[in-house]
Amino acid sequence: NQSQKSEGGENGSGKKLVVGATMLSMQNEFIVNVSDEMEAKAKELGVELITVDAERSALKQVEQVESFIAQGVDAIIMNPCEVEASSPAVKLAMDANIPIINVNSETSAKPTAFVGSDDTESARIAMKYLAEKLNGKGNVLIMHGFMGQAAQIKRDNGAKEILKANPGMKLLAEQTGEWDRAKAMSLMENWIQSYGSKINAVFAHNDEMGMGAVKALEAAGLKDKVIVVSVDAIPDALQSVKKGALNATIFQNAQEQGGKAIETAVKAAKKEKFEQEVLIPFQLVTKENVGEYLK
Amino acid sequence: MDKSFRLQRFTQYGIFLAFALICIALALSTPRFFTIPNLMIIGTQVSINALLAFGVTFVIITGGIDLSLGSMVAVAGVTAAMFAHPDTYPLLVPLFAGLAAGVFFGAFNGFVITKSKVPPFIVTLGTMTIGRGLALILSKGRPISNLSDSFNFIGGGNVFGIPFPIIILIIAFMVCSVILNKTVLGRYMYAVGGNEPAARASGINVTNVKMWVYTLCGLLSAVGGILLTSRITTGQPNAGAGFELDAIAAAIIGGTSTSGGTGTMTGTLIGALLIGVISNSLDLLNVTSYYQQVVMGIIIIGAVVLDSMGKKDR
Amino acid sequence: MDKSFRLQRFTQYGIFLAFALICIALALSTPRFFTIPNLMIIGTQVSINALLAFGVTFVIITGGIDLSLGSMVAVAGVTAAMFAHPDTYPLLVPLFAGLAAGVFFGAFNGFVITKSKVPPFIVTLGTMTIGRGLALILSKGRPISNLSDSFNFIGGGNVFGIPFPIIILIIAFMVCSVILNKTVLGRYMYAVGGNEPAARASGINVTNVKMWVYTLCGLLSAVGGILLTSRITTGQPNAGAGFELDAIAAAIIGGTSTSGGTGTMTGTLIGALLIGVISNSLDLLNVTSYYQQVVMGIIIIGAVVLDSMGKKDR
Amino acid sequence: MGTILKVSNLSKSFSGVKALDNIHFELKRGEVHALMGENGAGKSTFMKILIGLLAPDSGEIIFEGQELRNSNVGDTLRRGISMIHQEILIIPELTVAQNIFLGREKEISGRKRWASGWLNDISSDKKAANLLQEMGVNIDPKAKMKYLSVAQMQMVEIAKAISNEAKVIIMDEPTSAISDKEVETLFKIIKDLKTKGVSVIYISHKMDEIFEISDTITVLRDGKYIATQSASELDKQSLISMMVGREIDHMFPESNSEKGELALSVRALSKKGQFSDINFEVHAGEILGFAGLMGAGRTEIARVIFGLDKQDSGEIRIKNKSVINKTPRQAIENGIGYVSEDRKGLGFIPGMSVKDNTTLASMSHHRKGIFINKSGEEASTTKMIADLRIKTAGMDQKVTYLSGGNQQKVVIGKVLLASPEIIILDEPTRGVDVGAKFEIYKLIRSLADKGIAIIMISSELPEILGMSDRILVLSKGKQTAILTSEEATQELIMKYAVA
Ligand SMILES: Nc1ncnc2c1ncn2[C@@H]1O[C@H](COP(=O)(O)OP(=O)(O)OP(=O)(O)O)[C@@H](O)[C@H]1O
Ligand SMILES: Nc1ncnc2c1ncn2[C@@H]1O[C@H](COP(=O)(O)OP(=O)(O)OP(=O)(O)O)[C@@H](O)[C@H]1O
Ligand SMILES: [Mg+2]
Ligand SMILES: [Mg+2]
Repeated sequence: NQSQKSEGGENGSGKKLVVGATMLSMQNEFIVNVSDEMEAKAKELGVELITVDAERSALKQVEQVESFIAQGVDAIIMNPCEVEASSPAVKLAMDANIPIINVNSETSAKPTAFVGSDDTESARIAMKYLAEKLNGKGNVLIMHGFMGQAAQIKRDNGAKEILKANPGMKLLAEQTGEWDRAKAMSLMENWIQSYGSKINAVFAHNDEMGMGAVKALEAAGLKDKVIVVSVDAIPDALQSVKKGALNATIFQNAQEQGGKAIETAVKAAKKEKFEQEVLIPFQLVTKENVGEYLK
Repeated sequence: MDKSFRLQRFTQYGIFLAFALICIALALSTPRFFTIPNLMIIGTQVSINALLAFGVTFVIITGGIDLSLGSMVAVAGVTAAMFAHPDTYPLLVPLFAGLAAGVFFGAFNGFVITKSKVPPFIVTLGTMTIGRGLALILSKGRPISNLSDSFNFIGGGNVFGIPFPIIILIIAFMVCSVILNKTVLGRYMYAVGGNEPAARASGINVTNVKMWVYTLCGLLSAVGGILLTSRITTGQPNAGAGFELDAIAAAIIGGTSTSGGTGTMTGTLIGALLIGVISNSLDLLNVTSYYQQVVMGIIIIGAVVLDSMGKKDR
Repeated sequence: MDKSFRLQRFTQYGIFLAFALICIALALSTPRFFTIPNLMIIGTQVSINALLAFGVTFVIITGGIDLSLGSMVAVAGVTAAMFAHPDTYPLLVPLFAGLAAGVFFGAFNGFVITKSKVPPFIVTLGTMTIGRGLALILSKGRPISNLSDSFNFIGGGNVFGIPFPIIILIIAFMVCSVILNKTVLGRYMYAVGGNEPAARASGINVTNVKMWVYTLCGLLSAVGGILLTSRITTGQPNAGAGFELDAIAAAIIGGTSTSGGTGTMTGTLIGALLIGVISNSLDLLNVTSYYQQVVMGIIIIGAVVLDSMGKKDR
Repeated sequence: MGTILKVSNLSKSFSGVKALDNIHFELKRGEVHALMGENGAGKSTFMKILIGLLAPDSGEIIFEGQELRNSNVGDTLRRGISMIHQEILIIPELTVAQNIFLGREKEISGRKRWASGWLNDISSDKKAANLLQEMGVNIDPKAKMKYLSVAQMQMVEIAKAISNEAKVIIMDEPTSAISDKEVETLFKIIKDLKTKGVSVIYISHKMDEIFEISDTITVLRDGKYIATQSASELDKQSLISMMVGREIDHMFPESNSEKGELALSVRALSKKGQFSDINFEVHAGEILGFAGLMGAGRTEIARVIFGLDKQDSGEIRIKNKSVINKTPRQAIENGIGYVSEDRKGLGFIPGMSVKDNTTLASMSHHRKGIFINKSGEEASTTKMIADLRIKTAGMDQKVTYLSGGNQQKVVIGKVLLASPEIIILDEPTRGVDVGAKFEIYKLIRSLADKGIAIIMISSELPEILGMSDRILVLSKGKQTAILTSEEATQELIMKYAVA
């Protein structure tokens, strides 16, 4: 429904290209950012973008892809909910000869192209940062995302890998905060009751929970003694890093992921040449370099 | 007396009318709606919710409630997946294991509800949490993947061009309708929900009936769980979260009263279809996801308002 | 006849007994449980759920249900946050805006429920979805942060060493108890839930009473939403998801019957404390998260079983 | 005549309170055995034990020479005991035929054993139709139960009990909701059963019925066995004194009231399908009786006046001022009080206390702003308990735990506290024992003496005749006569009632 036109946005017959995108969750700030970037890029290229929300359900995601196929979209972008469970969607699209681009995270089935980064890596960076700060020795708490979800599992794998490599670092306790700031805050409060000054560091699977942990630690007057790191680099977290409350966050480039995803989708739809794997690295954000990330 | 018959008929058809109106509106607003492939997709998408809704219809007719549906889906799905790796067991083993898990879980619900005086809401809220924990424990918190092709056929395959889930849905609908309308057990469900003391005074074994409905509900949830697992080719410990509300909604939209004693499988099926059609078409119409939720809520309330207008003079 | 008095008293104290037993068991198993700071933390953590539970207790006593609590929390929280940036409006503005949002939402529930014949379950399921969508639309799907210190004091501050949320909780508890026990409105709530036709025939304006309870429920949810927003210093559009089940569970554990006509605020408070204490202590005892869920479910069912044993021969 | 059922030393208590204390009872084949006693004497409890709904604490029940022990309802039904329960126990959403054969689908399906789980509604509809026709009742077996009137429901319950081909049929107040015509039908059925050797245990608070139908009478008082005597050896007075433990001579109190000003007048009141062209007036201090057969439309008129239903046409005037009561609230404000025939459904809130129920309709007199005036409320309740002689452990007792008569008094108390000038009493003594009936009559009379205008709807002709100053007779929704108490007789009323 945009009047704006560019040769990039039309397929052979002169009709506007239609791209369907199914996103993990439009209630997650990072994903909303990616989606906004996709929207902007699509507008720029004159493509019609249909964005739907899978609400963290792989089943719903598969169904949405089925729906896209039935509608005959020219390309599909999927921000997978799950590694395995979202894979049938990839197969369906491939069988229907519609290019499918995974953005942000992977599926076990190989799509037409992948744009994003490896979640395991984000946890590795975070835990390495902690190990460095603690000189390889100290008591760590881990706040998990929603148990059983791909991001939780991968971040857990990455974190455990680094813990194993640093025998001096002891895992005091781990528990889920279900990606939620309020739940994480309560969890941290309870942990403070249990472990008090024994706590040296906290790794939270996302910034929301990281912020919750920071709040609880501040309230208990322990923030100076505990290092907190989390993943996503949402604006709130960046502000917090700037203030020196949150020690570090891991930046994922939403802009690049979103933009590249659309570009790749358009190229694939028009059967032009495209990169099959666009890896966008994670970056550690600390007080030193936070200025580069703040808009 | 014939007044009452007219009423009955209208209340049955009210939601059907609402459903038909919505379908017509959709067909007019997007040409993609009324296409065979899209209808097949809707049927497939509706199947799991409909199966759970059938199960919970039995339960609600007896005056109970089951919030553990979603967790039963996960437990049954994970259990089935554990036995569904290629070249391990024949297909019947994972199917049987999944169904058995659901039956066991449902029977446990029934047992606690009939033996204690704890309201079904609390019991099944408790088992909902327990079940979710069990699914995570069984799967060690990780999806169970690498399932055999034959297992994956259940959710992904076609027979004569009709997706297998739709076939299961139709069979389940017929079986559940027959149970409800043609068997003594079905009659007793209405009796227990309509007036439990009266049912007891007629010599009906109320405990038995309740055991049956919760077990049936577990069985149907397990079928849903297996279908889901096979459809996403993975046993997900967190699958099915929140399914209970959709299933209960389908039943109530279809005319099952939460106070028990009324309800039909046809109504529930239409309720499930209504929900499925709305969510499908909101995607088709490219309604922004936040507005989708608003529209979804309005349409559901609207459909039931439309339905209940016919009941005004009761 | 005094038999019935004994019964009544026991049913009131049954859950209290169960609660006391659990507390004793916890105090014995971990010395950290019975410390002032930990009790303060439990109080703070319980406060939001308790507020919602108070609200839904009113609703359930009249025989209704409200599933939209969690969404009202989000809508009120986001609305308040929008006006709570530092150096913009005085503190009263965000508070008023948040509360107004809750009141309006609750009144809307009441309006639809009393004007249509749609069951409260469906209406509030619909508004639950609508509310979630609204919260996302208002906040554009992003948390609203950078709130003023005075606003953040509500959820994070202390007065004489007592966390402010606990003070709000106590005030709300007293006000709600008074409404239920000492006012005409409270009496009418029990009457409407106990026997609606008889209440109507006694000259009670049933519509009015229902409007009141859903509005009160909206108001209390809004207080909860403001508290939550202030505690986490952000207006979260996805805040409060699933809160409705916890709140309803607290009310039912505390002896409110879903069929209406019974319930007390004290019972609900104990129900909320029970849930809060269990989840606090499972963390303290460092129970693995999968098992936490299983244990939580078992304890809740167990507590209510214990409670209901006293009611056996009724 | 041999003994079919023998009960000895039967006791039952609820949470420590004895409801039945060492009961003895013997039932002969083919006899109609009346069980008498005040409200709360333990009659229903006894019967529920016989049918297997309640378990006794101790005692022995011998049925056809075999002990009934740990039996459940299903068992007893199959052995040949069936029961019409005091409270109507029907499944509203099922049809008449489905209700009649509920619990016995397998027996009547006529299918082979392996297929007995399948329903056979065609056969049960046919059987139900035959049964109802034999009884001479005109009810459609395919109609949903919830659309029936209470009387019709009661007839279905009777049909259900006799269709079991039982050897013993327990009837716990089967006539409380039906009028004389149906009672006649029931008695014909009972006499028929007797000739087939079936025994009937009959419970009722209507004295005339007892003497008409029963052979033997057993009396219980406060859960204790008092006596068993042949009906022919007893008269009404001695039976009453056995039940109540004292004498009651003049059942209906004398009228002392003067006819006062016009309180309520109704002109050409009509409601489609229910009643049409109703005209009457009631004066302060007057009791106007409404007589008629079941379904004559008396309750419907009351509901319209009280604002529970809407009229189609006609006018209602209170003190010569035209009013339209859209809701009961308005009716109460206009000075009307209504004691419904449906005590459980419209009368009281079971889970609330005596106090809360009594003051429920008059909160406007018992409030200080938004708060309840606790002391005022307690004072009013205390007064009502004393004035109406409500037997209760205290004002905080839940109304569910009161006996039927006392529940009725609570409802009357509630209506009185709203200080009405016009009171409509619909079947005010339904299910109430003789002692309490007597007190309610006195109460009604004293209200009239105080200048309240009263409309009394009743299906018990003696009550109508004994209490009313004038009697309005209805037939099929039409007003057929207004008789003065002098000219009215049972025969005359019946003549107009069937007109
Ligand atoms: N389920 C119960 N729990 C507690 N008390 C009960 C229960 N059922 C009956 N009672 C008590 O037992 C006593 C006997 O009651 P029952 O119903 O047998 O009396 P009844 O003779 O049938 O009276 P009515 O003529 O009013 O029907 C009463 O005091 C009653 O309150
Ligand atoms: N719920 C109902 N649904 C349909 N018809 C009804 C209902 N209740 C009553 N009726 C019908 O309305 C008519 C009037 O009944 P109503 O109860 O007013 O009679 P009545 O004279 O008050 O008799 P009684 O009070 O002795 O039962 C009857 O034909 C009855 O069958
Ligand atoms: Mg009785
Ligand atoms: Mg009547």
